[in-house]
Amino acid sequence: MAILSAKLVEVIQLGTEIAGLIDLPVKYWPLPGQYLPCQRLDGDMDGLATPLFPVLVGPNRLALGALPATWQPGDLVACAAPQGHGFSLPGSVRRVGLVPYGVSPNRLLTLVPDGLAQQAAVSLFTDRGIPEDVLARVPSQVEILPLAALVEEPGWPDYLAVDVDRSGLTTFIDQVAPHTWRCEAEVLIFTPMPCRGVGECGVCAVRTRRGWRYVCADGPVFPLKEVVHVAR
Amino acid sequence: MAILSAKLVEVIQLGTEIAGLIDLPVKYWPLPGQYLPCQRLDGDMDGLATPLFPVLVGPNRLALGALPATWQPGDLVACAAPQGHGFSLPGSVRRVGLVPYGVSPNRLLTLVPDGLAQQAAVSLFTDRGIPEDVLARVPSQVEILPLAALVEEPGWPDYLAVDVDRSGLTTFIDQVAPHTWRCEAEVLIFTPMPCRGVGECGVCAVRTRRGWRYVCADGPVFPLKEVVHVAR
Amino acid sequence: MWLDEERPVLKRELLLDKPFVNASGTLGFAPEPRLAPALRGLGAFITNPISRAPRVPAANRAVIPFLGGFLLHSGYPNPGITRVISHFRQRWAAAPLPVIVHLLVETPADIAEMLPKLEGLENILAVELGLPPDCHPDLLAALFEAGYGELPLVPCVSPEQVPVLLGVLTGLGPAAVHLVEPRGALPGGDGEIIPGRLYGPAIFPVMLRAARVLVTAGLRVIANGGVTARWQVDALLETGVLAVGLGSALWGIDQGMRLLSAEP
Amino acid sequence: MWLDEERPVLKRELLLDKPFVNASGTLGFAPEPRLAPALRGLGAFITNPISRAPRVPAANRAVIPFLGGFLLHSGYPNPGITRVISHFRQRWAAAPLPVIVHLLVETPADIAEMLPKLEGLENILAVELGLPPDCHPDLLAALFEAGYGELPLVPCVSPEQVPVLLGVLTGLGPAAVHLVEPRGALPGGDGEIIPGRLYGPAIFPVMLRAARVLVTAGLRVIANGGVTARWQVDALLETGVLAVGLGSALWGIDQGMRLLSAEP
Ligand SMILES: Cc1cc2nc3c(=O)[nH]c(=O)nc-3n(C[C@H](O)[C@H](O)[C@H](O)COP(=O)(O)OP(=O)(O)OC[C@H]3O[C@@H](n4cnc5c(N)ncnc54)[C@H](O)[C@@H]3O)c2cc1C
Ligand SMILES: Cc1cc2nc3c(=O)[nH]c(=O)nc-3n(C[C@H](O)[C@H](O)[C@H](O)COP(=O)(O)OP(=O)(O)OC[C@H]3O[C@@H](n4cnc5c(N)ncnc54)[C@H](O)[C@@H]3O)c2cc1C
Ligand SMILES: Cc1cc2nc3c(=O)[nH]c(=O)nc-3n(C[C@H](O)[C@H](O)[C@H](O)COP(=O)(O)O)c2cc1C
Ligand SMILES: Cc1cc2nc3c(=O)[nH]c(=O)nc-3n(C[C@H](O)[C@H](O)[C@H](O)COP(=O)(O)O)c2cc1C
Ligand code: FES
Ligand code: FES
Repeated sequence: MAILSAKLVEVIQLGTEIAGLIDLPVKYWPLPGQYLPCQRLDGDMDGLATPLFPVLVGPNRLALGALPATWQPGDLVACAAPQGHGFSLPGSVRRVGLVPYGVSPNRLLTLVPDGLAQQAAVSLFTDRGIPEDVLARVPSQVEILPLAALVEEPGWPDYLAVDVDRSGLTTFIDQVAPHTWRCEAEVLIFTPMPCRGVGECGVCAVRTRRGWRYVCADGPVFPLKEVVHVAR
Repeated sequence: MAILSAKLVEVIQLGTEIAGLIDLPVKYWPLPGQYLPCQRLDGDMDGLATPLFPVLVGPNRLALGALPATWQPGDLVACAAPQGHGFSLPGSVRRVGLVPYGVSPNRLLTLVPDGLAQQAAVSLFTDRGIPEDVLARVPSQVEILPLAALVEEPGWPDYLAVDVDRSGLTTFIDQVAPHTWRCEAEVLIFTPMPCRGVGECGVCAVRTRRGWRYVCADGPVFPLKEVVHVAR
Repeated sequence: MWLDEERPVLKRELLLDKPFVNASGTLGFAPEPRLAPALRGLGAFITNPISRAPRVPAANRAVIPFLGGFLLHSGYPNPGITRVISHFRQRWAAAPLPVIVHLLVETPADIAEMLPKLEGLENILAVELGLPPDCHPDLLAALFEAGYGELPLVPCVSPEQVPVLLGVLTGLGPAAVHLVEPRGALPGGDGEIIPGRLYGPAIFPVMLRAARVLVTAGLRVIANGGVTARWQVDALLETGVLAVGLGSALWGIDQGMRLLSAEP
Repeated sequence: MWLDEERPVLKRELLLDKPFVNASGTLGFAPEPRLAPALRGLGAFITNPISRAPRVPAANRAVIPFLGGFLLHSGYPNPGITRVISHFRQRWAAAPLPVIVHLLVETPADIAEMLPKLEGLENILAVELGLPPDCHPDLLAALFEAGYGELPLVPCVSPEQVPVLLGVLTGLGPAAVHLVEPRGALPGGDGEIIPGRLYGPAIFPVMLRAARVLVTAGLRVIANGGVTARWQVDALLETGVLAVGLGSALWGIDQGMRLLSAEP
């Protein structure tokens, strides 16, 4: 249980979310899809940590989000070690699809640099408008398409990364029909994680093919096929 | 029940207290010893107003204190009308004594400009060190003396203004022996005023010669002789 | 004047034409003109607690903030029922809204002495009973027995009293039950532990749950709730309470007013 | 191993060598090595709630913040007593501190079936009983009757249960009573009202008052309290509780640790 006290250096508005640069050694940076349990010192006295995920930024900078609205630059933040299973983009893939479903695209966009680095085409499938300020930070090689494009041509991607709120899983399955996908696919399930695994409280539970699993410890990223038929 | 929404323009450290300049029409400025019930909009959600008193500042500026530590410049503040009975410095007095007992001198120092304007000698009697930054704002004509000076020569002042926490009244009476004073004297009794009179809750009550009185409505400034023998 | 020919006067039933009241202790003893803006939003005015004999402020009176609210300990100072009536009966009669008188009662004798003094006064809608914290079901039944008369009785219960008193309450079938703030304790400035009522949004989840228990048992409920936001009013009304009691919000500068004037 | 020759084993009495425990549900089913820093500060480890049959997470599981705390509704998921014991008995036995097993009980039959499975296991200090919210005094007495045996029983009561159960508790004279978080309710994201336990500093004044009532009645008390600061620990200990239960503070990054490692 390494605990680090770090400073919130800068605060960035990313669409509707607030992200922050936290002064952390690189070895503490969470990977795409992982999270860092953080708690502002001398505030947030309910005792709960906020899980912060890597979100879109430029090279050599790590922005974490979404920050609670009350956090201010200069605040000291206690951080536990990065936690959970993130995305694992296979080195062989050539056509990467990103599907932020009903959530901001910020967490998935952290996969863009790796995708482009391995010469893959990267498409973002979404029906929600992408805020100007976020769009300005997305490399121009990334194609932005409506979800219908994926539903019509589910064979195009050879890797798909989904980001969805637990409460949106059923609608997602109904609308997007992910069982028609043949490629490798992973899903980040976004849900409150009050105990971040410390208490096995079960509030973050999802049903999977292999029984109940906890998003905080077994996720937040799952193979899509593990949850697609049973999740609720 | 006039309600004004005003901006907190500037925040000033005055010794251990924080004071603020609030962008208020002059007719809403409380007089020395009066208070302005204020509540920060979108914060302080317990529903209680904070009573802000005039505190030491230069000419044509009104600083109010003590501000809650969470208030920031730019915050919007809802203010009710100035409330309560303040000090009434008689125009005839020539030797004014100020006695902040166990509290900061900031509230009493607002009497200095009027005292000096009427050519009175003004002395501040206190055994607590006065913080540098406060001292720097006190006109050099004001003499600063230990309490013992007043106890030894109670006949010197022809007007005395006292500021004391309700919980400190008994000690004050024991140590300073105000019944030996012959001059006109007033006392600001500082105590929480949760309902500011709206509910007649009685939390601010003090016993006076004429029965129980409420600091929020009948005070905060009382003739000293009303409370000196019975207050508790 | 509130009672008029047009309006049906239903004994033992409480009709409020707006779904808000004030919590006892928050607006004083009578609906004074200075309170007019708040009064326009209320369905009834509830007086400060009134006891048989005069009460002085508690020696250890205090307000102690905590995260999400504050504890208040006052001693319920009041000049006693006789002086309250002679002082305020005219103002109650002339009020622009009906008045509910809050009585502090410990024994059946208290109520038997106090209630007759109120009967016959104008514009009194009901009498609220402030109960001791350890009120036994038998005591509540005896208080109702002693208080049977013209005026509907509204017992006040705090959430920690609900499990003990639920059975007797459903049996008595009062005009309404008023769910009031929980009791708590906190160390004061000098470390002494101060008992008192808890106010502010911190208490809302406890109050919402207790309101649901009372409503589910078939009781007519007025519920305080540490309410400072409209969604809290809505949650209580959807639960089925007759009216929401505003407490500390009425002491703020304009929070209470915003709640009272908002469209439902 | 905790039980050794030197130490007197007092049946029906609870000896804790440090004045802290965790609240049930906050540190999982067994004192795992990853929890070591927290465990060093605790006088005993309390397991997550364990039921007779397996329980799955509640369909409407949720955590809902409010000013000063949060509501938690989990459904108390657990694999049932039989699987819990086979999975964790070794870890309980090998633990660096004694273990208190928390059982969810609804009927005397529950406890009569579950308790014998625990007797004879090593390093179990006591069995805690999680009670239904409407637990009647007769039910509690029947549970004790059914549970009489080797292991001390520690009933868990929330503040709203104290007035109802105080009488029977003093009669039963349990090894200790554990005062646990109050129940509440809040609207969830879609407006549905979610019931659950309340955590965080907002509950402290209610817990301190209830702890005083229990201690004053002569009971030995372990008290949770939404404790996040040392002055709250001190206020509870001065009130006379045996130990303070830490809840949400143990889920923070280092708040719980600061409480556990501070000098008294
Ligand atoms: C069983 C019980 C329960 C209570 N519950 C609560 C509660 O829930 N909440 C709460 O806030 N309070 C409560 N109180 C009231 C409170 O605790 C005090 O008992 C009460 O307010 C009296 O305060 P005291 O101790 O200061 O007064 P006392 O000890 O009665 O002394 C009063 C003093 O004031 C003097 N005095 C009285 N009236 C006047 C006057 N008009 N002018 C000058 N002097 C005067 C008297 O001579 C005397 O010296 C309760 C009291 C009792 C007995
Ligand atoms: C009287 C009572 C009081 C309760 N009190 C509380 C309380 O205070 N706090 C609280 O948090 N909860 C409480 N609960 C528990 C909670 O409300 C739910 O009843 C319980 O958690 C079951 O949730 P559910 O409705 O989702 O499950 P159910 O309606 O029982 O459905 C379970 C579903 O999950 C499936 N399933 C079960 N296990 C698995 C598995 N391992 N793998 C895959 N699928 C599986 C089943 O096939 C079924 O479809 C209480 C329950 C009862 C009956
Ligand atoms: C005359 C009298 C009337 C009372 N009426 C009320 C009442 O209406 N409402 C109330 O909250 N408590 C009432 N009480 C009880 C006190 O609240 C209680 O004694 C006080 O809260 C101390 O209790 P505690 O130490 O258990 O918190 C009354 C007490 C007395 C003596
Ligand atoms: C098997 C079982 C065991 C229970 N044990 C507990 C318990 O240990 N602790 C607890 O808080 N509630 C326990 N309960 C009761 C539930 O908390 C209660 O039904 C739930 O809070 C819903 O109550 P409410 O709607 O009145 O808030 C138990 C319920 C069941 C079915
Ligand atoms: S957050 Fe508690 S088990 Fe996952
Ligand atoms: S503050 Fe309530 S009466 Fe003075």
